[in-house]
Amino acid sequence: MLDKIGIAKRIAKEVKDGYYVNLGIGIPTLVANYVRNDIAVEFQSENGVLGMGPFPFEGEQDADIINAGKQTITTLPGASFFDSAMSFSMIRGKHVDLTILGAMEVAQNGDIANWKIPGKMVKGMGGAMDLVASAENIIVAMMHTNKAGESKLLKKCTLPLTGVGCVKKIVTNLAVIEVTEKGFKLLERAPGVSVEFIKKATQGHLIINGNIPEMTLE
Amino acid sequence: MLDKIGIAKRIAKEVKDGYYVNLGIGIPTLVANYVRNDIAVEFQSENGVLGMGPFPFEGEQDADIINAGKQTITTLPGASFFDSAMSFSMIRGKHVDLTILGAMEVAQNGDIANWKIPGKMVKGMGGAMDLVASAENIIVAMMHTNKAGESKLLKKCTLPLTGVGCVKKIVTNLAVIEVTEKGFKLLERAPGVSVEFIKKATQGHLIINGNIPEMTLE
Amino acid sequence: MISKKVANVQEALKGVTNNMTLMLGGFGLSGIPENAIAQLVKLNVKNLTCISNNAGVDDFGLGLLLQQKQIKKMISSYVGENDEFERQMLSGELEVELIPQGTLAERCRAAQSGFPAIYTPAGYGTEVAKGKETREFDGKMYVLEHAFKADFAFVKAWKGDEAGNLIFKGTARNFNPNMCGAAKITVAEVEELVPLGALNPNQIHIPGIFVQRIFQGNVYEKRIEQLTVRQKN
Amino acid sequence: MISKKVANVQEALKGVTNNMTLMLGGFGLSGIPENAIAQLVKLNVKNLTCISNNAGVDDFGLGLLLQQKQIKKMISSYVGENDEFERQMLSGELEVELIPQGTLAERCRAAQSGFPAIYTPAGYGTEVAKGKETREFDGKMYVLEHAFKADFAFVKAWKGDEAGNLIFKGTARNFNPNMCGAAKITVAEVEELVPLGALNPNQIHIPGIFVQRIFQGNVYEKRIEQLTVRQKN
Repeated sequence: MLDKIGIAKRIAKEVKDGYYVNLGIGIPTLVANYVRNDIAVEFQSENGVLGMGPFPFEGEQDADIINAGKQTITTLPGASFFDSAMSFSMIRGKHVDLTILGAMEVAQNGDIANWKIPGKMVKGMGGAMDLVASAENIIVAMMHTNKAGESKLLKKCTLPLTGVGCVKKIVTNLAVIEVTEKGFKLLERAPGVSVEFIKKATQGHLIINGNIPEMTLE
Repeated sequence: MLDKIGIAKRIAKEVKDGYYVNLGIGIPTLVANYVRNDIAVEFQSENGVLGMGPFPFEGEQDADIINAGKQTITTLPGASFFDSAMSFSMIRGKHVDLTILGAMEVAQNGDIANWKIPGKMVKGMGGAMDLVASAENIIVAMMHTNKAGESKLLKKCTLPLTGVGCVKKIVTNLAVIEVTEKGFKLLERAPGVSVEFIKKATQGHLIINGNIPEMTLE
Repeated sequence: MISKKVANVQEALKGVTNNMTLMLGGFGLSGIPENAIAQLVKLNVKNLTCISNNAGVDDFGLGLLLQQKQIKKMISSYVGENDEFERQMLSGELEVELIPQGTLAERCRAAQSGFPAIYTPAGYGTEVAKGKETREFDGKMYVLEHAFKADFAFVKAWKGDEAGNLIFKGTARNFNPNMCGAAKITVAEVEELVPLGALNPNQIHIPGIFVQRIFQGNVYEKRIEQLTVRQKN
Repeated sequence: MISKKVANVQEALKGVTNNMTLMLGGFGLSGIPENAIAQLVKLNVKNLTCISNNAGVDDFGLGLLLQQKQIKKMISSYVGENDEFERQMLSGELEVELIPQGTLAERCRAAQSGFPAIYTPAGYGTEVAKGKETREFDGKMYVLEHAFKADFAFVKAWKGDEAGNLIFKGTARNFNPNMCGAAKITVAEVEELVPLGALNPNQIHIPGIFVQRIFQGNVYEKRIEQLTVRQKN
């Protein structure tokens, strides 16, 4: 079973040379730390920066340079700042190659819910609705089940949707899953996790074809 | 009767303190030379400059700094350059206070034609269609009649239109005319020009109320 | 040069009254018009509709107006990390219209640029699209979203001049440029009001034509919401 | 950093073939991609559809492609001052779609920004609106105009870096930024390709994400169309 860092490490392997990547808040933010450093990747943050670098050294933070999680950041050579309209031109115009974000629920048809629990909690969609409506390549990073132990991979979402039929891949603490026309296709198991275990933790239709390999993180 | 410079001088009096002004090619360009210099006015050119100044001194021209007439220009302190989309944001968004442009024909309902004579001549509309579709305050600068001596102030335009019901005022070599719901209202005569003469040169409905003053240029 | 300079924040906010719709720049606490917000608190104008990506935090930014119950309605994309915002929203004290962030930016730009409405794919198939016109182009579905209408836009820039030209810094730029000229009156506050001619005309983010009033802010706290640093080895 | 640098204009134009739709920046002769145009002449690709505000003059800019009859169709806002353009158009040799300048700019930006179409008041009631959908918003009429679809966009900037970041100069900026990312492949040529990190991230007009290939142009003639000067007293 993976922890959050494990999920981030596994997703980092999906990041290819030449990709512009938008990382959501939470686990996705961690992905940047584990991307191979022999490939060229640029991170975009929807609040208006391309070419993000690591966190600043203590004392060197600048309130005017943050990411979409409102964390202080630095930029790398070749970075640029821009306004919100241009930022979403990048996103809506499909110039960003990969979007990685968290979710409360994902349905087997690719629907995603991640912004609101009616009557209980409202985070807001932020840029997520724009991202999922336009991105060609969306990976969801999340725990396989919620705190109550219920599956987050569902036949149908029960929470208000963020986007419809858009998720392509899901990486959880238990598995790597592809969203296909026929449902959740199990691609890889987390180290030490059985297919049976994943099956039980998945409410939606899980497709198991042949032998499912254990994932490697490095 | 006015010459082109006279028309420009008369129109210059319409330019008020605090106005952002877009000047079309031809006579309108000349207007800048005659605006009172005790008022604050900024000239916008739709190719992407605000705060235009006079022509450059010989040898100081820069191919990268031109106006919409493709003439080399200079800029004044406080000027800015921007792209075409932003330029038309200024125009379409009604941030430009006054538009002065030439015309081949103006109709008594405010229609204007100035970009094409079918089968004979095509200049193109350039930014004129955007300007007339959005400007609150449009003054047409033109000769009262064409080279064949025919009136350019018509009941109805015969040439392909640039915009509908948009012209507010016309300054010609003969007169200053306001476009009202009832037709062309004669406001002023050019020096030495009689009301009768203007009437004959105007094909559209000309409204003459009381005594029509001779215009002053300074 | 047409001067947009006003003496201070009091003059800059002249005409702001109850029941108005205001746009406020900023993302989180970054690039917010701190001085205008402080003055809105002082004026204690009520029943405001505020268009702003966030509502600050409990005790800073628009959170200050929420505390004083000056806001009737928020139009935002994100509530997270502001407990008072979430509480007022869930209890129904505050009307909230949550919209996608890109839609928020573009509805500002539409107002600035004279577009009545835009078609965006964001929110299609979700409750955001409820009651809105949708339409297919090239096999993809879009939602029709209308330009905002606002009385005042309050933006914060890094540097500005008397002509109203603005330059923003880093990610404090965010929604600020898109809100300029998107309301009847745009009020820009700047960290530094520089002499005319000091800004390079090639590097101006927002030309002065989009700004009606400009002033130098008294003080900028520029609070950091999530301080994240690494240690030097 | 994702490198967009290509060795020369030959490599930059790889993949350009007959029958393609091209976007070309520039206003008059200012800010035109001189090196890309020269290479298009050399390649002698035919049947092109060119989206560009003007078509240069008889013997420079896109006029060179008109002379060689490489262009099937021009989508422009202005013909004036180019006799060969007007001649080919009036004789019917050349298909021409004349559209308002602001519409041209915004149809580029729509393509760049993922908007399928826009509503603009420009051209309403004129032959430009013929056959197009029109619609009323708040008592004013608008025309629905669609985003362009193009194979290549050729733009010219002043300075650029290997990451594809661009800075334009003066009014040579014009349509160039709006065309970046508006075609399948955007090729930027720059007067000066500067080292990575030499451009201030705060002053970049077009981030490299909108650019697929960048190269330093060999030579820029930068011809002036209307030299207007005043005498020193």
